[in-house]
Amino acid sequence: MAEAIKVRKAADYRSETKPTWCPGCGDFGVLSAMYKAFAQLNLDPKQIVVVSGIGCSGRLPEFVGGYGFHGVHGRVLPTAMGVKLANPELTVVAVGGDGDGFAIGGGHVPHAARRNVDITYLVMDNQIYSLTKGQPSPTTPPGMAAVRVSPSMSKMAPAGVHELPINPLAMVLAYGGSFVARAFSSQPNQLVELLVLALQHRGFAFIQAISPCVTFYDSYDRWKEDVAPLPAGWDPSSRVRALDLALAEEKRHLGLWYREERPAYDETIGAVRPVAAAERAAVLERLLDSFA
Amino acid sequence: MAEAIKVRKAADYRSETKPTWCPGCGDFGVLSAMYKAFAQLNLDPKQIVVVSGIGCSGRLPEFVGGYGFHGVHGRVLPTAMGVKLANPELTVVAVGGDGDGFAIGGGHVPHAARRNVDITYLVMDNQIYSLTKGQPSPTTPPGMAAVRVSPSMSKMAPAGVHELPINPLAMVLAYGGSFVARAFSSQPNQLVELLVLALQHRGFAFIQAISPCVTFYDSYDRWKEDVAPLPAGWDPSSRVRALDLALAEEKRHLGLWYREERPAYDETIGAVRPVAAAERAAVLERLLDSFA
Amino acid sequence: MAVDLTIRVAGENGEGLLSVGVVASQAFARMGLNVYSFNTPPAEIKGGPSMVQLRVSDHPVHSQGDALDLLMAWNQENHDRHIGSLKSGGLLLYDPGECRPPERSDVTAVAVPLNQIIREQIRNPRPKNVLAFAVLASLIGVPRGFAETFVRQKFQKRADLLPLNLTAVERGYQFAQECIPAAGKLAPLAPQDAAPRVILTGNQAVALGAMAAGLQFFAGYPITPASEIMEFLSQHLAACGGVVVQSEDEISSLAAVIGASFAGRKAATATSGPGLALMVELLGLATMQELPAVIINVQRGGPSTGLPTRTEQGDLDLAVYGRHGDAPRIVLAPTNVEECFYDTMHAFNLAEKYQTPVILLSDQHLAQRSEAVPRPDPARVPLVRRRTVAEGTTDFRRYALTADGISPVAVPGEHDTPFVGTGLEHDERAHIDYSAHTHEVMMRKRQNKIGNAENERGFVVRSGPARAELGLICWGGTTGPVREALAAAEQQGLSVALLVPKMLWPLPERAISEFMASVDKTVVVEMNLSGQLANLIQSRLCRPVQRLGKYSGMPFTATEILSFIEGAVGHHG
Amino acid sequence: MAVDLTIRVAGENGEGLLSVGVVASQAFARMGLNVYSFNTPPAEIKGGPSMVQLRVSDHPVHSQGDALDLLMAWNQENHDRHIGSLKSGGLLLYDPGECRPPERSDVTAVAVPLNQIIREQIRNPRPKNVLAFAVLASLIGVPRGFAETFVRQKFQKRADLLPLNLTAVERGYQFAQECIPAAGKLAPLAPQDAAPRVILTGNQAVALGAMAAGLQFFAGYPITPASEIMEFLSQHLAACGGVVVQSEDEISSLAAVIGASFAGRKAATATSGPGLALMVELLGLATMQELPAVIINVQRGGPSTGLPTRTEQGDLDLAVYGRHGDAPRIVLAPTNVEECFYDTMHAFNLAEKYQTPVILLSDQHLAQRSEAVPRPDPARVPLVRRRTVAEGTTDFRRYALTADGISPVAVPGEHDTPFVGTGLEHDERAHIDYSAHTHEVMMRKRQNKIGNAENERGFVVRSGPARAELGLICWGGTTGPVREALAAAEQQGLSVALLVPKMLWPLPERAISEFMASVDKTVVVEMNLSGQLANLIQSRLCRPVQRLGKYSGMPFTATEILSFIEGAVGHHG
Ligand SMILES: Cc1ncc(C[n+]2csc(CCOP(=O)(O)OP(=O)(O)O)c2C)c(N)n1
Ligand SMILES: Cc1ncc(C[n+]2csc(CCOP(=O)(O)OP(=O)(O)O)c2C)c(N)n1
Ligand code: SF4
Ligand code: SF4
Ligand SMILES: [Mg+2]
Ligand SMILES: [Mg+2]
Repeated sequence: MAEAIKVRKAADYRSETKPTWCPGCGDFGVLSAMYKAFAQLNLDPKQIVVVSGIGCSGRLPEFVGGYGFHGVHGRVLPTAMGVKLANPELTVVAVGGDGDGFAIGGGHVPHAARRNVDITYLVMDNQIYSLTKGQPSPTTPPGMAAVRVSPSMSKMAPAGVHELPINPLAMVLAYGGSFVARAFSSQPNQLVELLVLALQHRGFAFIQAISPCVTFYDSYDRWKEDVAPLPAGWDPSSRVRALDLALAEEKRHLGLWYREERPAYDETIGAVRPVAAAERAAVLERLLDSFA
Repeated sequence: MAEAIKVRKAADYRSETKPTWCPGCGDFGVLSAMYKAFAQLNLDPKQIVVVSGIGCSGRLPEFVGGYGFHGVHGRVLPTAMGVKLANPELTVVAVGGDGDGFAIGGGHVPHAARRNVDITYLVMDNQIYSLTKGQPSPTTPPGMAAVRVSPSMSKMAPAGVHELPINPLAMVLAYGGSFVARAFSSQPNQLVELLVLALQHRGFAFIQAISPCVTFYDSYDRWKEDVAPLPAGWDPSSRVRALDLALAEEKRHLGLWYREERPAYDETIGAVRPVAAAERAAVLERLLDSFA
Repeated sequence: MAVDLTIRVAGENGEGLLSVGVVASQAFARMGLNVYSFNTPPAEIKGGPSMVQLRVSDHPVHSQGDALDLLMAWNQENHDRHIGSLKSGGLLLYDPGECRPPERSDVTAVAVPLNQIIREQIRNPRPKNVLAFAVLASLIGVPRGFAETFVRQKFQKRADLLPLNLTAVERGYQFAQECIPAAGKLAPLAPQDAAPRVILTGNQAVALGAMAAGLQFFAGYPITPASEIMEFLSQHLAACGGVVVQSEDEISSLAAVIGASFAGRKAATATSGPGLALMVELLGLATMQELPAVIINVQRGGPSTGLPTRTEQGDLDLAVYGRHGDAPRIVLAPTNVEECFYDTMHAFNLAEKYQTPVILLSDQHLAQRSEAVPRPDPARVPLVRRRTVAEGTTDFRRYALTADGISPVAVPGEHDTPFVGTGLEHDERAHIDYSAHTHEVMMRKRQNKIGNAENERGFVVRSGPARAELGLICWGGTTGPVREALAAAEQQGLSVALLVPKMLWPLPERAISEFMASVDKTVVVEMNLSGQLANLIQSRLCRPVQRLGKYSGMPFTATEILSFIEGAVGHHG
Repeated sequence: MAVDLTIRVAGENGEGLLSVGVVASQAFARMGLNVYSFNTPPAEIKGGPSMVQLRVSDHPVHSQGDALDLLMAWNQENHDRHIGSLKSGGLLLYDPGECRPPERSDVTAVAVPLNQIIREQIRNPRPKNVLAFAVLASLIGVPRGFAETFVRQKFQKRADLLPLNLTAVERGYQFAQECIPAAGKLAPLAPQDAAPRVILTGNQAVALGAMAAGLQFFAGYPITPASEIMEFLSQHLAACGGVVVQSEDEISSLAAVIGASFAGRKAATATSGPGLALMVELLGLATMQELPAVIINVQRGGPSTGLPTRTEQGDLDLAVYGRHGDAPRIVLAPTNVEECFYDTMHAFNLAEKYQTPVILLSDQHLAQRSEAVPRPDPARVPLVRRRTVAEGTTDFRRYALTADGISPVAVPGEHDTPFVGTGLEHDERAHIDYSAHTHEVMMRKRQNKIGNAENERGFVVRSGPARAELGLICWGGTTGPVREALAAAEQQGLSVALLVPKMLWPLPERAISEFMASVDKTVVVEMNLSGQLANLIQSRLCRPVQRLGKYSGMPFTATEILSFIEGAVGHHG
């Protein structure tokens, strides 16, 4: 059947639900970048599944006009893996916050990375637990006097946070992630570009999207100072170089840090494929024979 | 009261329970190294708590004549943290297997490392789930034809394991671990040495102890080929160098990979300290005043 | 009759609305009045309609109140949302700059141009909350001098803001006195000469109770509506020699608590349904190793992520039965803010005495509302510490089979009798043992030990006549409105009695059975759909109970329960 | 009377002992005999005393048997452990090289020098299992030709080992015929002309049933005694277009299953108590999002890590009540290996039909023993797939309020009606909604939908007379021995009936209530301490039941139950 190929615009990916985020929240930038990336790739909304956990960031799928799954806190990666292996035709995007991804959900990241599950994982990193009103997260920097901080944070850490923050890029690189990038929600063009690359990447594509929370940890000013592009001529093919930079960087470098081609999980362990009832029946009979 | 200082021998740390491991199991080497390390430091058994999860390796505390805590699968690190913060005078050793530590328990490792909880964490890595009879673990290498492998493994991974194995040293280095080492249960002297250093280290000391399983994944022969000391003159003060080696090593290097001094968690957030009832009462009254 | 006012202020979240409640509650409480206040946070973090409700009375109040005596609406949307709740003859204060003239003719409507006063007379938006407070305070008869003194104390540490806020008090009083017609004035509440009071939320009372009980180690993970417990302890526990860890998830929280308890300390965590669900495996370990641990569970609307900011009593089944294998534990539920303090102390005592996890069930409404309560006295509950091995014991048996099932424990660093605790079945010496005999004996030990806790006194409260037509049973946060309904029903001469079990597991079977024998019909009132306590009672006593459930996310009102009672026994009256 | 032999072989683990059981079971089953075999693995991985027990009969057998007709002891330690279980008049075969001459005079003792034959005649230790099998086969009348054919088939793919094993068969038969006195010969079992049979463990039957039901996605984490399900599927599911993931923990397993189900596939996981405990939060999500999922839980001794290699029925409470908030689901329990196949198929059908998680409760003994069962016929259970949105629907409402509470679902990639599933409360369109009305309506929708499953037919089985003095109720793995005891009691003329609910939630209240009305006294028989099904029944029906519990880690024997029955009704007989 010859069907005219529909060309979709960013607005076509908007759902009927208006975002409930605070005005100025970084997550708006991420959302609109996602609309644009989907439009650039002209994805069919019925083939998109955006999976999320719990957090302000976790509300994102509600605002996207494709399929969405708003699950429980911290389980976005295994859920997304289930979706992808169940139907490898789908474009599966996992999103969530720094708490969702690196605290309660931190145990799932190494395994999604080493399996090379073919999904895009975008973490909206605001360095705080926002939905629960501002407790420190695994990425909260130890010194934070200069920025506006929530009452919860100052209650939780009256003398400041003592833990070394985790280093998401270094971690995912050490896990064997095959696509590692960082973006800033206030630089939407780059985020769109990286999202497009991530969606095209066959395997586990990780994007740390800096996405400040204006209400509980307003760090826009700091970030504007802090970010920088990757060094000129950066070659994203060396894991060792990327790791070295992740450990040593003084500014937070934005861009595609690392990419490699490696078979995706649905290729190595296979994915669900439709099978005729008769075929299944034959397999079963053979198996039963072996127990006779 | 003048009390003669008791000098303890390795045998003094043996419990009344005879190890139940298979003859030849690598865990025996770990156990006897632990006895020796305790003896070298002349630790008082009543001040020792060995915490473990579930697995063949998790049975170790039973065979040590100090306090022991055999908990549930994967929770050894937060449990050990609780013990340590509750009483910072105690020597707390966490032990377990590669499955316990890097699969179900993998989410706790980054946080123990970045907090710098003052415990020694020794993983008996046999690259397999032994207690459950031989399924692949996060450290199982993809190619394994040359070694004797369990029926469970060949059932679970009829065409071999497809996941990239995790890289425990790289991971813990990326997490900000302050003491990172590797040993081999068949080279007990080095293990004793490293254990002594780890026990003396103020902070999170991680030892990957290669400890083959003779029953489900007999890899002794491979390991004998595979291990090598760290390069001559290795300087354990560079995290970047250690990480680079961890990503690139061809042989598995044994020794102290990395060490740094950083305040331990019981120093930064404090530990439980005994407080007189009157002091507590006074605090409470002050607090209640603030609600009047 | 006693004076009893229910007041609601409704506006946009983020306009200082919630602090009107805080300021007013504190002021009224200082006057010796009883105060019960709560608010509904909006779904959004910022903005969205929001309200705070205060009930103020010169006699004790047990619920949030029902039809409003006074509604203050800050804008049209909030006027429209709440006007239906104002009782006929009530007082409506509305901001004429933000609302159209109201339509209800059965209420007294008075325009209070809050924003205009702020704009023109104060010239700073911040003290809008104090202005609103002053208007209300004036209307219910708080002397102006008192209000001023109070505001001075409140802003003690913010000298820069004090003058503005004092002006707000002045303008508020002035406006109320000059512009509100006599018809609008409320029955004035006279200052009372009451015992010293504090204003606490349930979460604060729990945290204070834990400190009073000797809490030394707390680990938790943020979750609505329990986070305030951890936040409070983070600020204050260190002063008592304790430590608070915000851990990476709830599993790790309970693991750390169990570790700290193994090391001999009093340890606790606090969470809500989703977090409790994650703790199920470790709860079994605590039962198996016989380790004290206190788990505070602040229930919210379920299932799943559910309604995080709403209330429900849906986690009783999980608290009692959330374990694989027969792993008994103790479950408590305080019924009001004051009991949150004392019952938390009891929870620690029971945990230590019985060497067991104790789950304390609170709920969102109980946890986040505030009440003026008699100042808690920690000395009322003597502290218990776990039974430890006697000095010089050589033949130490960690799980010695004793008459009461409780075995002395050794503490690392303290006792010279090390042992290895394990979640595998074990014998008296804590040695792993799968034999049928050991398993049977140890299963009974653990079961009987907890069963004995039924004999603890003070965990069942009965009220009403010795014999009654109708017997109500309720638990936890439902108790307040039920008590009020009961009082009203008694005044109507209706024959109703009430039983409140505060220990829900082991179920106080004897007390419940006696109660049921003393009434013609028993109805269990609880905020859930399936009737979780009702099911527990039927399962233990095999006697049918009726159920009155509510599962809307909102607490019962006394009126709802009263009308149920009237329907059930009214036809005789 | 029918022939029915219970045989035990006891030796050191690792000597090929367990394979004696496998070989013998298969051979006997091929003869058309009924076989029921089980073994107790030792606590250690290697070594340690171990045993395998076979019950062989020409009529159906439902339990492992009780007092032994034949004991073969490979060494002294194992002789000593098991000799007490040999019935008076039974046959003891002992290896005289390893055991002292036996002392019991009420049994026939025959020395069978297994190790000597191996050493001197076969000169290779490997075929010790086949040698032992041959001795046993000869004794119970298996024709030698049959045994040889069988061994030939068995070693088809190991031509190198075949001659050795054939020699072992020869020596075994020879020894039995020449050296075992007539007194030692057992009543010979004649080959039967039976329907085709397969020998399966419960775990294998579950895995096969899942495949027959159309399982497409499985994620699991190894745990005793459930791992074999995942291992089996790893080998075979791909051939049916499915995928198996060994995930990093149980939480991730269920999350992946839920994701795959959202994507429209039939998905399942399998675990044991500690794993189920970890899945509690996600189970609530599946209920809230109304997603099909099958969770197989193979119960083991609890609480906590408990007794991983022993059996118990201690997870019923967790299966039914392990959720925060009122989150109903369906719970099934097959009673024998054959039902493991069919009920797993039903579990998938119910999950799809009701869009709900279904927990299937097996137990260690049921899962790991093997039974010769009639070859399963997948066509007996027509497959169900979830109701999906009709072609061309424009006004799609994922949670449409329908009469039966079941709403059509849209599947990503398949339907042009995307929606966002959420664990927060939501309206018909799946939009987040915290309003009281929506919550109430949706709570009832979910509850009533599952409640309707009580009307599913075929999940309650009644046997015995229409009226009886004693009514037994049991579930799951306890059913086999209860059935046997019932048959024996009927033969004694005792008045006993039996009801077996295979659906435990929603509880088949009507059927149970009718059953209880038809008997004078009801006793619930189950392998746990607290009487979990008994409590459920009392909680729903408010009628007292008695309890017969066992919690030793070992399954009931028919004799235990029979003597209970005799005690309960015998005095009339
Ligand atoms: C099991 C469980 N524990 C805790 C919570 C409460 N909770 C909801 S979101 C959240 C953290 C939010 O932080 P983050 O993931 O960084 O998202 P953000 O709101 O900052 O976007 C927490 C702790 C929960 N919903 N479930
Ligand atoms: C929650 C839970 N899931 C699964 C298990 C089963 N289990 C016990 S030990 C183990 C893994 C053992 O592997 P590893 O940690 O490497 O220890 P090893 O036996 O190899 O020393 C598993 C999966 C369990 N006890 N608890
Ligand atoms: S609280 Fe912070 S993260 Fe949440 S919506 Fe508001 S600005 Fe965004
Ligand atoms: S099975 Fe392997 S790991 Fe376990 S005790 Fe035996 S050799 Fe050691
Ligand atoms: Mg965040
Ligand atoms: Mg291992």
